[in-house]
Amino acid sequence: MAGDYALEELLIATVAGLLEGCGHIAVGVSSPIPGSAALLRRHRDREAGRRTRVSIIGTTIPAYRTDGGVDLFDSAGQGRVDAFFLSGGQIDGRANINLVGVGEGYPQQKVRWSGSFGSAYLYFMVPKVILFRLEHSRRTMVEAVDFVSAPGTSPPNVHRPGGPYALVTDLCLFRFDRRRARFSLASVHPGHTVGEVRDNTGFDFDIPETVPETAPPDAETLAVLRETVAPDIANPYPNFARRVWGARGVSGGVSGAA
Amino acid sequence: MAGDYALEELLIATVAGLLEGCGHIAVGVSSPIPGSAALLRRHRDREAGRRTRVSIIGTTIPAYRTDGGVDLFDSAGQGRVDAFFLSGGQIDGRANINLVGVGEGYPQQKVRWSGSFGSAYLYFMVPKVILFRLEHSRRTMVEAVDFVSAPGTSPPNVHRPGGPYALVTDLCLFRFDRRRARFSLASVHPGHTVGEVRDNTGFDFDIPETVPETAPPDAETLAVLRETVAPDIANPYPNFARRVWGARGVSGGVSGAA
Amino acid sequence: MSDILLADADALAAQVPDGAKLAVFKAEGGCAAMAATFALIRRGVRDLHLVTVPTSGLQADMLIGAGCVATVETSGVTLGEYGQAPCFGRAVRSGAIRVIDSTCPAVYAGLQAGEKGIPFLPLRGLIGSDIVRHRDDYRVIDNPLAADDPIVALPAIVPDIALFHAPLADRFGNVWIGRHAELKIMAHAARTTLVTCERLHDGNLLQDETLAPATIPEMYIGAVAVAERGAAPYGVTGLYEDDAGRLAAYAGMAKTEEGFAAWLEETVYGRPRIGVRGMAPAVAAE
Amino acid sequence: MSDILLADADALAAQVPDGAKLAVFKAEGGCAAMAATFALIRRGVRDLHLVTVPTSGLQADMLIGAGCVATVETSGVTLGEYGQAPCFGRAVRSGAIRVIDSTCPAVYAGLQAGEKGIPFLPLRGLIGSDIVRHRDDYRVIDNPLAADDPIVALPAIVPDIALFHAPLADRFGNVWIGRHAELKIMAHAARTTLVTCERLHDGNLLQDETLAPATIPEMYIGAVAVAERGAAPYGVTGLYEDDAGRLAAYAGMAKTEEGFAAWLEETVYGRPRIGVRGMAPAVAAE
Repeated sequence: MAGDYALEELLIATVAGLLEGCGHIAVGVSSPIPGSAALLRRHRDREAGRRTRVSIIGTTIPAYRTDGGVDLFDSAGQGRVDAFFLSGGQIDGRANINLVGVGEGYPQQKVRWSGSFGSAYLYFMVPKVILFRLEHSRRTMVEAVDFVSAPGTSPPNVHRPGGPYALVTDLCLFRFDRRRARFSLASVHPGHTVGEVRDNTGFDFDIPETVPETAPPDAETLAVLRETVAPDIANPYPNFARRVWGARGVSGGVSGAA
Repeated sequence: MAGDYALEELLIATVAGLLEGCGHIAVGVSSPIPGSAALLRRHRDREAGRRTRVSIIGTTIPAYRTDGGVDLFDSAGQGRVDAFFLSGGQIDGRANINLVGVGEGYPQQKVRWSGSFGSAYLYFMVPKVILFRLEHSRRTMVEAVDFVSAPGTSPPNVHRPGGPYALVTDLCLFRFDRRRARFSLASVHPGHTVGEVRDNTGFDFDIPETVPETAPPDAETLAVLRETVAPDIANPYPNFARRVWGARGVSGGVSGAA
Repeated sequence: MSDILLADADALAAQVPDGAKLAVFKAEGGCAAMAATFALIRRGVRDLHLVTVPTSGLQADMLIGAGCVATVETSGVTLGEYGQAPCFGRAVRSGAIRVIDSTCPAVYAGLQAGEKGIPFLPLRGLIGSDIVRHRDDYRVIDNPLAADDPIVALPAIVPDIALFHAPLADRFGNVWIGRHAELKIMAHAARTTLVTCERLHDGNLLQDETLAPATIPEMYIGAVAVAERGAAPYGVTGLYEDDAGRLAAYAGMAKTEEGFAAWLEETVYGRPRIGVRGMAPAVAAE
Repeated sequence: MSDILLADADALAAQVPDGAKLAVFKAEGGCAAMAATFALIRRGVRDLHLVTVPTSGLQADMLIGAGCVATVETSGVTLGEYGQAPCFGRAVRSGAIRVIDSTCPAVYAGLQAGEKGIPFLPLRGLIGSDIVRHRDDYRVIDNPLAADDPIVALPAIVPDIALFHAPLADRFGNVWIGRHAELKIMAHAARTTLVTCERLHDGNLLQDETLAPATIPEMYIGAVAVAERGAAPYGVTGLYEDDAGRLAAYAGMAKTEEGFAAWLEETVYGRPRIGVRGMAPAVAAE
């Protein structure tokens, strides 16, 4: 992967940029890159004298925690969660996401995934929802999802303080325009091209005349990631930290479920 | 008061009789006689090999407790509370109760009491609600209450598993017929007469041809009250226990708010 | 992060603006923030919309008597075994305050709706009560899941501020509430929460497996101030008991406006700012 | 009162009748009653209506694979980092079970409606999701307190039985649940609750001021049985960790029906009845 940083580090830095201005960032299960991005954001805000809270479900670190149960959903309902992350087995051009399955004939679809989790609620209530999917292909980025776990947009009379803000993949960063219900290509990661993004995307999206390259993480960012974020994220995600940062990522953290 | 027992002991024994078959009896604040009756009922059931739970709000004794907060109301909503006690500044012949005030022009009535507390809910949800009022007079037993904190009866389409079962005063015991929305005199306490009850009651009620005297507590009951109930009820109600049972009532209990 | 920790109850009371919708907790169990209430009166707060959760005693009665309250939304204001709440009674009779009568489970349900971010919560019971008749914010609706089944829809209660006293807090602003789970609902429903506590816990309450379950995380807390005996003359379970002499004295004195003024003078105005501690012995009962 | 205390997880499982609406708790935090689940499979329970609160993993997947489940109402069944839940996937694809798709906060809200004894609870979000489209028990209604404001009414969920594992219980049947407040909601909503626990507490949990706040009183509990390592192969916070080897082994074996049968044989049937303890070391991972 491009140069002296890992793809994961590029993605973490990119997501951290999207999180600017969020006072409370919540991160769901199985989300090491969003979790790392939230910790990086918190670190930068702290350096700037701002207080940013991060809740990573399923861990006792950092200081503010939620158990991922009723509290998380209620606090989102209260307007106390500013950013959250969702993914989808399928994501379509209107930012509808599908966590249930592929094919006709629901519920007996040919592929069955786990289920919608909290998406059908949090997608409505959290102001800045960032979609995150590492496999960017026509299999995942589809014209229309086979099951709407959570819709990307809603009619104007539906109470919806939140919704999709951006989509981050292994190829690029999209922004989402809620009014037009349409993605726009914001940047392409180093080593990839606009054409590659187009070829691997099953939905239509806007392509500005010039599409910048996603900014690679600078030396200061990489230092923070490797020295500060790595040991923290190793608590919920020891395998991830070990894979991306080697021994450095694990030594400082408390491993396991404790 | 009549013979070798106190009025309170008569009332406790009478109420305990009404509580037969209740698996979980809850008692609100400022209710020493209902509380003692519940403890007597529990004692008798235990002797007979039956398990009866008593929750006295505001105390840590007996073993099962509720804090009188959300739990109490929710458990009543779940159908887990079989008996409860209510009172009223005014009670009328349809078992409507008034805990708010006397006079026209609500809210600026000429007398203002504390408020309705949980009556407007528990009166609907608890199968056996026993009304308890020690002042039996035309001031308290009125033709129609000035404010309905909680209605005695409801139209048939209103979900109402509970309601009034009996009314115990310092003069007598009434039963309540929910279908007819009317009290019937069940017994008159020793030393009092049907005429005295009629003269002191502002509402119409049924008077059977023969009205028995309320059965005085027998020796075994008095022994249980004095040896077993007194020290337990002295925990939430030290002054009451001291007044009725003297030092015996206080020695065994833990006094105060702890 | 310890800017969440204020110097005293007066600094806390300074954070309550005039006109605030202020939720306060019932007296039983010692979570009524009495020291903060004295401070609110000293600061001269005005036009409060007081929500009692679900009832109140001395706390509401004093605030009403001192002219701090425009509206009280309550299931009951009472001094319990010490009798009726005299200032409350006077103010309702004279029309000096607006009273919104409620019932305990409706207060909880309204706060739980606030907690969940939903506009209303349905509740059984209530139908046919004059409470419903006088509340233009309640609606009797048809249960959408059954035929001919009326039920009351209660609007969410979202206080500007929840105020209570707790046995324990930590320097991060986490607050341990013991058995009083309703305080969590209050804190979740309110826009922010102000807390006095008996003492500070060393370390982080959220990292203690036995204390964390009854801890409100600092995310919900606006400020904390230590106030020893901060519930007095009410007691706190396991720490100190109700001061029966003082409560009886209040019930007696507050029966007249002059008596209430004298009570305020000796209890609220006539003390050093941080002098709540030791108040009870200093002023003899009746 | 200690007839509430049963001999073991098998005695507990015997109290779950065929066809019961059974609520089980998510695996995280170690409150999934795995020993009791093995016992349920041994007892051959059938036709369960499984409600996962709000998700499940190995527990639901094994019950489904073993043919114990007619319906599963869930926000997600997954083995998490070990992959998709293979028996769940097979059963849904083949139509062997009925799946009722939900979303986490709707499961909680339904249980909270059950807890409050109300027929429904309104919840924000959800509108436009295919979850709502396929649920004929949901209704999109107009918020009665505002104009042109649709909101989803969710029916109460009232399980016949709530089943979970807890760190601690006492001889009276009181159960300490630590941080997992959702277990209270489950127990309140369900008609009765069956609990396995790691160990018994000496004395009465309700009389311990620090433990009582996270204790479910015995009134809600039908029976308790001690099951050491009763959440394994999941871990319990502070006591033991997830058995990653066993979880990975399951994910591998259960990919085929034959592999799943072999797993059942060695894990559920091939053990002494009270032999859950020490299971993990006895059977090596992949």
